[in-house]
Amino acid sequence: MLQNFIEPALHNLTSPAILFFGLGLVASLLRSDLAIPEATAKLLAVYLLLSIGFRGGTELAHHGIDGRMLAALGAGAALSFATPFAAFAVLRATTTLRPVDAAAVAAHYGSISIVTFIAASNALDRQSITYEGFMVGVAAAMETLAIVAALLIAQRNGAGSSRPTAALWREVILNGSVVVLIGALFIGIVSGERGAALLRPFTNELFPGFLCLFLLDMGLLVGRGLEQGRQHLALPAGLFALGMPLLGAAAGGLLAMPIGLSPGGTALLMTLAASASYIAVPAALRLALPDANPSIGLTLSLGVTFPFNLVVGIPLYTAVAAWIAG
Amino acid sequence: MLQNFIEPALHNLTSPAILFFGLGLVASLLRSDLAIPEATAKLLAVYLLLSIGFRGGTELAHHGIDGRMLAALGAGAALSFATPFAAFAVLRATTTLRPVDAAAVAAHYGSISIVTFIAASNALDRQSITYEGFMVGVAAAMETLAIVAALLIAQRNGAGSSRPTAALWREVILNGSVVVLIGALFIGIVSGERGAALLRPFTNELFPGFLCLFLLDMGLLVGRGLEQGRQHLALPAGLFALGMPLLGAAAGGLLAMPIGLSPGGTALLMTLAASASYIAVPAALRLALPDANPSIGLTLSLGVTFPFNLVVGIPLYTAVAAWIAG
Amino acid sequence: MLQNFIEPALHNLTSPAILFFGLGLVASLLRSDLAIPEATAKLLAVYLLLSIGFRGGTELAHHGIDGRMLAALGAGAALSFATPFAAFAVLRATTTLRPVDAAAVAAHYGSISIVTFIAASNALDRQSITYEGFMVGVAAAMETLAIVAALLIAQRNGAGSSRPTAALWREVILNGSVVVLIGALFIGIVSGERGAALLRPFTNELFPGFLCLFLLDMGLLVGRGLEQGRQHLALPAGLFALGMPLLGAAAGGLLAMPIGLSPGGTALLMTLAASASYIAVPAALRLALPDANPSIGLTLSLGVTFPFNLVVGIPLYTAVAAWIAG
Amino acid sequence: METYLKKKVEIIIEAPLMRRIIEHLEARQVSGYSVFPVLAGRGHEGSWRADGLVGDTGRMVAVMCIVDATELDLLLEEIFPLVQQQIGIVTVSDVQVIRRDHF
Amino acid sequence: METYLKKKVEIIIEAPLMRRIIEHLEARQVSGYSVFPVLAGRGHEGSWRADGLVGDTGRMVAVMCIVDATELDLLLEEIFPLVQQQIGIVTVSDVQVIRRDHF
Amino acid sequence: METYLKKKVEIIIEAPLMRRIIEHLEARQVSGYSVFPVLAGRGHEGSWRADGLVGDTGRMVAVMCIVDATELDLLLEEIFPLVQQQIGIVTVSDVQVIRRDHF
Ligand SMILES: Nc1ncnc2c1ncn2[C@@H]1O[C@H](COP(=O)(O)O)[C@@H](O)[C@H]1O
Ligand SMILES: Nc1ncnc2c1ncn2[C@@H]1O[C@H](COP(=O)(O)O)[C@@H](O)[C@H]1O
Ligand SMILES: Nc1ncnc2c1ncn2[C@@H]1O[C@H](COP(=O)(O)O)[C@@H](O)[C@H]1O
Ligand code: NA
Ligand code: NA
Ligand code: NA
Repeated sequence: MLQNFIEPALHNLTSPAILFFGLGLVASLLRSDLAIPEATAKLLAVYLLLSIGFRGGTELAHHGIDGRMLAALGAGAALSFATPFAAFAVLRATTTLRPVDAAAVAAHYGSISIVTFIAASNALDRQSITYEGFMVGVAAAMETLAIVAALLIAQRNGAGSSRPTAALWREVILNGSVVVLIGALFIGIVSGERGAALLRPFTNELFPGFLCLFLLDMGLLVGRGLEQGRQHLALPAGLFALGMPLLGAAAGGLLAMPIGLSPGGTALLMTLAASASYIAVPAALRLALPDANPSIGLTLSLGVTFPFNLVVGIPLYTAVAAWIAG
Repeated sequence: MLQNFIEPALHNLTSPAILFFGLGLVASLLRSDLAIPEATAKLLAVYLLLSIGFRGGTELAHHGIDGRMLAALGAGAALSFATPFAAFAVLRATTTLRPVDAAAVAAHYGSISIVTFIAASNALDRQSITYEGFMVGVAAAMETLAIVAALLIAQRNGAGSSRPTAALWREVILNGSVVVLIGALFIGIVSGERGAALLRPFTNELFPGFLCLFLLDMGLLVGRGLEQGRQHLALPAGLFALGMPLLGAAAGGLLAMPIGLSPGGTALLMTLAASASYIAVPAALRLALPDANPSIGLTLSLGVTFPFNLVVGIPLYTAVAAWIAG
Repeated sequence: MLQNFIEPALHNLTSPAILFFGLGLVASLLRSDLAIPEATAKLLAVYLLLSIGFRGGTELAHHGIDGRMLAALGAGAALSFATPFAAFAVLRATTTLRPVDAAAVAAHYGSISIVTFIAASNALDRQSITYEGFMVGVAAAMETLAIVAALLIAQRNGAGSSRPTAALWREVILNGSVVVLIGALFIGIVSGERGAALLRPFTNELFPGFLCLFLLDMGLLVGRGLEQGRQHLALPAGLFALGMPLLGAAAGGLLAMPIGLSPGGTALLMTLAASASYIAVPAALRLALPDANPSIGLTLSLGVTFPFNLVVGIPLYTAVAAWIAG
Repeated sequence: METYLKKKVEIIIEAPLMRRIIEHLEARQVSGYSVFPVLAGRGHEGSWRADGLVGDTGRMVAVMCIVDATELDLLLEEIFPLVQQQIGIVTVSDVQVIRRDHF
Repeated sequence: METYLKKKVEIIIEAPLMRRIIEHLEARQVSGYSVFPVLAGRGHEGSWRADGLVGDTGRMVAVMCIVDATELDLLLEEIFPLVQQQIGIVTVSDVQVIRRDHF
Repeated sequence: METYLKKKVEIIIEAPLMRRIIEHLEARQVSGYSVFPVLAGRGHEGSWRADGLVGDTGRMVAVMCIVDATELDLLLEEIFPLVQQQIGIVTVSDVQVIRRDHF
């Protein structure tokens, strides 16, 4: 199994997408003035969400829906809801974070990073490992449930300000990235083979290139975040950001086995469980838990967990998944 | 003929482009925070204009210029100039709009929506129906003449402020979108087969994908416009926005027959005549008829006529065109 | 040889990229409101740098590194450092520019225009003329050395304010465009055949299309610059902007011969030597020589030398290179 | 030309809050507001830059609102709870306007 | 450091009008102006947002111009007809500048 | 609601200088600053527009900084040498803030 990890891990390290991530990171740490304009970063994000959703939808239309899909959705939801409780317990036991900050960090880790998911599916594609089309739906299902759990935790610990309102729920659920992802999934299902063929040059052939550009930007952001949030990287918290993904991946793998996911699907569920949000959750928490310090969760999830998953996690989970589901 | 309409109409409804339009519309009406940055929307618009113009030009270079082209240009110009008079008469007879507002709305309907034209040509491409390359030129010719007519109408009815100045004409004629469209058309003609082959991945293969992204944005805009302009959607005006495109399409079809346009070309001329401007004309009218309320014309053309043409109109005009020109 | 120039020159003139440049120029001079948003222009620039760098890297990985590469890098560095001295001498002899302004202009001409390089390599691609992959590295090496020379010149002539600081050097060397270019070159080398195949639709097939969009923007900028800087186009300076590239190209050609560059590589070295910076150098000079009038160098390099190289220079240098290195 | 004294309120606030502030202003029926982009900044909560950002977090916007001096206190008191716990600042200054009835 | 009192004129106006305002300012030979983007807003003519827009309509920009107090009235009187029929607002406030000769 | 008088310094400066100005403000430990985009403008050095630009040259940004009146002079004196040779302007105006301790 170790061999099954080391070779893909090295291969992963020389993939253009990872290298462009590294370029962005280095440029940022060297304080280059390289910058991707905000409008461009948003375009790239919409492109990636649209493509990955649409491709998942056409996959789904092709292979049909089965019981495993419902089971996988349920597993994803359960992971997203349960993880924050585990993360909160670990953080309270090992760090000196205030309850509200621990709850906020926990929400990041219950939710997912869609970019990590995209990088993982890109890595699987490169290794010609197939996966279930519905995994995109699982990703979407895992995005927001963690926030509910975090609010419950904060309230129980006397840290949440007031009861979450209907307005908050709408803002969380109708988050733009969730809408594009799920919308494109449905459109992929409905528009079928003909639609897929029409869009293939856009959604498939360009995908690796746009992913490189996007990861270049992510590298710049990670570098900047590491610099600005370095005071949050002290030992217990820093270790949490490396250990929590492993815990999550283990839970994801355990749930994937009874469902009977393919090795590719298992790797993706592990990746989702291991990943931590740094886009949707932070924005929602500024509305839901304004007292929490936003830079702790962001530094840990974007600065540590994201690059860890990108470089080490994805090949690791893929190797483990091949072993347990192969 | 009904059958020739229903099947393509359903097919049209499940095309990715239309579905992404619907996604944007729904997201906007549900008040999702999904948004396409302005710089991105402009990039997509320039891309679409450049591609459709260039492709028209290479088509034209391939098939050569003939008398039908001049006749079609003349027909387009006549439609663009005459339609505002008809629209103005209808609006004054059926609604309570002030003369200046009726003149402004009339200008929208005399001009064209290039996005509707692009969607129509995309639909024809998907059905492998060919059309004359010069139709892009006809579209360009129809963009601005309607504004002249509207100013004449406003002046005659004592509603135009002052005489349109040379500066105004320059602003109207050298409108960025017209320049890109016509410029790309000429470049397509000049750069010939070799140029076309070089740019094909960009101008042709990516086209359906970028169109999806752009229509997602249009859906968001339409939803926002409907919400903000709902007071203008009362019955007589709302009906006008549905009836006027049918009237326009009929006129377009009648003019296409003697010219001998192909079924595809006829469908496009009908679509152009049926479509209403919501980009170039509103901007020009803010300079030419500042007293007119800008949100009336925009709500009717963008909120009602555009989606109507997209969903119902284009397959309808295509079916009728196949019947009268087939 | 004349024949070898005229045919490609005409061919060049009808290439879509050059025609879109012309479209932008005409639109700008006619004062159309056509504009490419800043975020979009930056995206296009990053795309072009990333693609040309990556492609150079994969070329390099394929053909391996040899002594010619080091020689070419040395030749580029020498050209970049020496050209400002020559340019300064010419400017002081023929124009009335203040020393600080002459030094600033000289820096533009010692450095290079990466867009001109890209247009040249695109033209070579279209003529199926191959060139050394390391030429991208040569371009990068030539970007910043000229600034050093210009600062020395300014100091010697009592025009530089203070000694350049370490901060300045970091800003100059870690300039975003240099980082992307060199970074993508290394990534191209590391990621090899597999990476290249993956990114080909993005980096190669779309390249001519994005170049058209970018040159449309450059045309708009050149038009605007010509209008705003016309007072700097008086005779001696204007002639300098046409003569200096020829001088540079000659020097580049002379250095290319002993190195044994291919005809394509020779054409590129000539083009680099002939081109003048209008992005990186002006920005660095605002920090390094704030007393210099920024619009003189920009008007000459962007307004005169850039279009001259694009339209006349590139086919000329290609023809000469075929003759001396063929 | 005759001008009239008004108060200009400027609120620099985290982008995720923008919609709430705006909904609040609309509910209060203030005569209008304008939202301006901000590129970068620094405050008590550290420094930030907009470029490269994909979502709304980590970015500020500036909401500007011209109101009558008589309305100022009420507006500030209503907005204060919204911005108090959040990252952001509020400033007030004097301006003259040329169309009194417009505000 | 010595500063000098000037007037700051801010004009929030429909984007299609921007060019005319600017041409007007250039013709008057004011010492300078700056144009700022606006993201969203609301006024008498309803609310608007820039994002997603393709053209110039339905969007505002802010033109700012620092002038001497002695020039203010003339400027306002000349600009008033341009903005009167259009969507937009004009405000004036006091500012100090550090380089008197610059304005 | 009680407000406190502060000074608002606005610096419109060439974009390549932005980083230096900011580093300078950070070194001085001012309580904060904000950077705003500018789209176009005109001054002694001619007119410019941001659109279409690829690099930082030929474009301005606006740095805004709210400081205590007691700090103003020092700030201006320190910033003056930075902006003196460059293209740009500096203005100062009065503002009221609602959280005194914040600045
Ligand atoms: N003194 C200041 N001057 C200008 N802008 C400020 C100042 N303090 C804070 N800001 C802006 O308001 C944001 C939030 O401030 P804070 O809540 O102090 O972190 C900062 O990121 C800046 O954009
Ligand atoms: N009271 C106000 N405060 C700030 N901005 C305003 C105000 N009123 C109007 N505006 C801005 O000016 C634009 C035009 O206003 P109006 O002509 O009233 O529709 C609005 O869309 C806002 O961007
Ligand atoms: N009087 C003014 N009012 C507003 N902005 C100005 C003024 N003068 C200069 N500016 C801005 O400051 C920039 C630099 O001015 P200058 O150094 O005079 O060229 C200009 O391009 C404008 O953006
Ligand atoms: Na997770
Ligand atoms: Na029409
Ligand atoms: Na050179």
